[in-house]
Amino acid sequence: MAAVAETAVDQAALFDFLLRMGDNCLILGHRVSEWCGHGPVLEEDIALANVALDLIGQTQLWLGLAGTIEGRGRDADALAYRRDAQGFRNLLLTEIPNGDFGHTLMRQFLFDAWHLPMLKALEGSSDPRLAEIAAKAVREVAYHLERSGDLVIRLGDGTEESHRRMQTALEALWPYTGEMFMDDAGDARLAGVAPLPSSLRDAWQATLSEVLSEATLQQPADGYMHRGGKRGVHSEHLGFILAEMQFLQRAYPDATW
Amino acid sequence: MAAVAETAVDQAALFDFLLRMGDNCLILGHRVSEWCGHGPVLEEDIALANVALDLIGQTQLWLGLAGTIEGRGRDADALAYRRDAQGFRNLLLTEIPNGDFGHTLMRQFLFDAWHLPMLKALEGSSDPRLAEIAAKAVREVAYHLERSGDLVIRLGDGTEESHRRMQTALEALWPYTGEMFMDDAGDARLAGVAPLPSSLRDAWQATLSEVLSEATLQQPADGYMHRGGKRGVHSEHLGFILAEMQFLQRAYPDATW
Amino acid sequence: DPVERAFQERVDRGEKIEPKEWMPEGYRKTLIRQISQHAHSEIVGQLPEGNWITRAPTLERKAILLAKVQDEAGHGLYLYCAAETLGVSRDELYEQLHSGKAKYSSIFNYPTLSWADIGAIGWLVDGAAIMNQVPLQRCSYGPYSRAMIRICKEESFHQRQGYDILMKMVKGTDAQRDMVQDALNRWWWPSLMMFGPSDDASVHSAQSMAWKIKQNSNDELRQKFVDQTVPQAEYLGLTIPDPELKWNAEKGGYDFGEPDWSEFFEVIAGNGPCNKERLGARVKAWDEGAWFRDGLVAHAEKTAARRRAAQIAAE
Amino acid sequence: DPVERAFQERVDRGEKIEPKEWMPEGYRKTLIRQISQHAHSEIVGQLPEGNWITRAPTLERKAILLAKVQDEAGHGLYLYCAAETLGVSRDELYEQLHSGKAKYSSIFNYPTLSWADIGAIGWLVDGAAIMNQVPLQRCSYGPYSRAMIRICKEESFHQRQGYDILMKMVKGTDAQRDMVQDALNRWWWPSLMMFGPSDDASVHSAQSMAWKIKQNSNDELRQKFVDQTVPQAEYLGLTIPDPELKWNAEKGGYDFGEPDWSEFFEVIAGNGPCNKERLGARVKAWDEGAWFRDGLVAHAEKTAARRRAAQIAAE
Repeated sequence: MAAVAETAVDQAALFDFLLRMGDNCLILGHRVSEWCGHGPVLEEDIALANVALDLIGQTQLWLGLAGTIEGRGRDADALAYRRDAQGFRNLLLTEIPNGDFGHTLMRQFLFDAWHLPMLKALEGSSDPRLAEIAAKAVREVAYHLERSGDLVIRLGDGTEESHRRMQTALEALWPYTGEMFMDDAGDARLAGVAPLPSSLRDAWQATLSEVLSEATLQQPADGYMHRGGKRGVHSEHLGFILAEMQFLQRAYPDATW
Repeated sequence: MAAVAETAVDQAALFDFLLRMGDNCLILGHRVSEWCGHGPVLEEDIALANVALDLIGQTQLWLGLAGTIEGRGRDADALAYRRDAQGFRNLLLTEIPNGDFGHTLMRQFLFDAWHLPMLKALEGSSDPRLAEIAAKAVREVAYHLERSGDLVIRLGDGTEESHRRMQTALEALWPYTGEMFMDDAGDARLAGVAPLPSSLRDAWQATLSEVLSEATLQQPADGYMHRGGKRGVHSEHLGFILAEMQFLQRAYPDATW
Repeated sequence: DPVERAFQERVDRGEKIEPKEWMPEGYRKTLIRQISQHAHSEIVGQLPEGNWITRAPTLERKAILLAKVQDEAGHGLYLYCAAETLGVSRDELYEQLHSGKAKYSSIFNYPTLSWADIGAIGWLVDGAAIMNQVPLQRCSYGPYSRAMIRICKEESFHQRQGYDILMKMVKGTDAQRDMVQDALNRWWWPSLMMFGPSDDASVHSAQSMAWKIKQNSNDELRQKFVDQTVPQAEYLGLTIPDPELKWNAEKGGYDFGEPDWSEFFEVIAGNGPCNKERLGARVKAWDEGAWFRDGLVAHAEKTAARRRAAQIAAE
Repeated sequence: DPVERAFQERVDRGEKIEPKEWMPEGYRKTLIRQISQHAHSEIVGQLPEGNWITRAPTLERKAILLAKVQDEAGHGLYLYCAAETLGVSRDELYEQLHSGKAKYSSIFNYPTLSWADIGAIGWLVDGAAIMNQVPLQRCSYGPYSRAMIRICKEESFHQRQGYDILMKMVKGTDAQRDMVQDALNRWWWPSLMMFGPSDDASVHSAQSMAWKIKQNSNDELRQKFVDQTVPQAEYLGLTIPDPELKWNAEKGGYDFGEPDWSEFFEVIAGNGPCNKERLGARVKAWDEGAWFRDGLVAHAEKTAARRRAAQIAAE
């Protein structure tokens, strides 16, 4: 059965898709983990560590499967720690610096609102390996979205300052949202295995409309949208993330940890 | 002649001393170079790049000689790019984050005021290789000190705010100055080759007294002094500096650049 | 005073004192000081380990470290809640931390300089903490006792994880073994100092023992820690950085050297390698988070007001 | 207008116009716009390359890159001085940059993503800049002409250094060669766009040519650049990312594809990968440096006042 599935879909496209899923989790998890011990209240320190932890766990699953599909003996760690920036496939949104806590929360919300419908769609993947990972991750991510959406509402409809900060964050991040819904040739080759990115937009927009309206925040007009992360053309930030993240594996190539 | 010099002094102590000299230049040069394009006026961008450039040039000389003394085939690049934090011997002062521009200037001044008498003493080293490097570096560093001292004066005796910032920087950095003058067993084994660190304090204090008084700044009382850099016990900052600095050499060990 | 005597008798019988019950003012104050100091230690303790989360060498190690730091924040939360039962608010406790009035464990003023430090903290620092905390599970104050039971369970898990990091490293390359020995060299003495100075020098000990807030002397616990840890170090193939360390068959324990108490008191006085960074990071987090906390409060008030208005309209 | 005619005749004769001499208002304005835009480009141009200084792969490369970025700041300085001779202050020019009113070369809104980009910028971006700037050495305005002579000398040095970086990399590992090809893929089209749109589309060209502020058409320069660069790419073993590129023996030059001008106008309009970062970094540097500049001014005033007071006392 697995053999049938494997010949039926484009393995290179599948590998690429799995890197996209895994790298999103890894890089966003990295950014979120930078808050550890520096959050505005203890409960947030705990909640953010929890989100980061879920994302790193999901990274292990997606990149693990990617390595299996690739079939060149690379495991999740090899993929996480031994690729340079050009090999990463995460959305630019996930690598943006944290900014203030509102910026971090808004980024999380915009991502979660995409991540959840993506995983829901993947639960129905024709490839049971993807469906299984999605089924595990979807429960965690539903909670992430519940939490980030709730905080966006409370801070958007909080004080004047918290409103201003959330609106500013939304506007700064908006040009990074378009990439989530751009289809490319690889996506087209994964029919049945993974949803077309463009097909997730309605669900995303519905979440946004509901949350932003309750948050009294204004959704920005669509304009220029950054792109590139999904095909390995990143911002200048990713190189610095990787230099830090990969230091030990790079500096001690013969070590086991 | 060189052979005589080499047997006369403790080679391990000499190697260590050369690392200290070279690592100070490398790490401070790194910090200073972080300002490139971000200075408060164009003239400062130019001046800081110039200081960084001098320091990197001096790094090449000191670490190059260190590699020769060590005799294990490591050149300056191998020493700069393939040692982990524990192997670095720079003063903690040089690895402190830049802070605001006043902080960077004050750190530079406190270092320059030590660096110049150190190099002047080394000009008279019994080892002609050290004397030669010192003779080259001393001219550059005399200019560094002239410049940093002048700016400390002008900003100390500038506006209330510039005065406050410079005084704050001086107080924050003060606990990192003591390490410059601490003698250890290695220093004692280099009599004639290099000065005892403690012997440089008077010259340093004389420069400080002159500059700080003209700058209307208050020299802090001596209190607790951080230490460790000279024997490889650093602050948490150095690891991050190295992860960034060494990325390419670590990630592409077979490459030449 | 008969009330105080009755209180002491309850303690002596091993009864738990609960929040709303009468207690001597000194008992309350001592507990608040001790619990909040412990809570602050958990919070500040996130920082040295958090310093390596982004650099953890594998995804698995990263996840374990994240979970550990998260647990520490959780411990902070239990402990602040326990302290709150004694009539002090979390904000007051923070204020004391941020102003420097309240202390936290000095061990967290040392830097984490290599990945081996993450192992060493789990093994030695959590190990010493457990040694201190296990008897506190039997503390006379109920909420504190219960918090400690929960915390100890997690801490011993952390300790095993730390030891596992080092185990893996000493089985690795020479460079890794050097890192581990270097970490032990730096963390050994600060860990011994975690038990506090010799009891002769400790002011509060006798009364705390009587109140069962403290159950063992500092020196007893330190001895126990050394006796437990030395064989573990040997198993790892490491050398304890103490030339005076040797087995004393007569007492059935190790003799060991005296920590440098002048360093201990320096660090307590604010003069440790990272005191300024640690406290600075916490104050910065708090100050920069003010708008966030204010926003949540404002939203809660708005929501409540709207609910009231809707009720009035409905009536 | 006879004065204007006399001016044009001087320009036609190849005389240099100097700061205090009469010039048409349009000439002055065009020059200010062009020179300041060039100056701003040098300043903003520090950022993409500066991004790799701390990560340069050898000490020698680090030193070369530092020197290069320093040169760029120096070029900015010459050019601001040249602009100032036309009666505009540096602060005014900064204000225009920071408010978004003045432009800088769009090429600097692209990110530097690998070390090969540092080579590619030297080779392609400096190469294109030189192509633009060499004729400007003969510009009719004296101070600008002299600044360009100085700048061109340094730029061609930078170009060689950039090419040298790539040369070393293509002789290296496969990964290095891939990096170089990837850099060429990303920088090729933006470099071609550095010459601006086809002259038909350019408003100011004809008048600027008459005034000898501009000497060649955009398309001429672009052709020259392609003809110079393609053999260099071949020598490096690289593929130019343009399927339409081919040698045209008849015209003695290459035919090549049309750049995506919609991207060009997008980036000019602020929608490039790094527009916000670049301008943001400059504005931040300026704003956070206010206290520094104010401090120096205050000190200068104090010193002058003291000198006056000392003179009065002496009299």
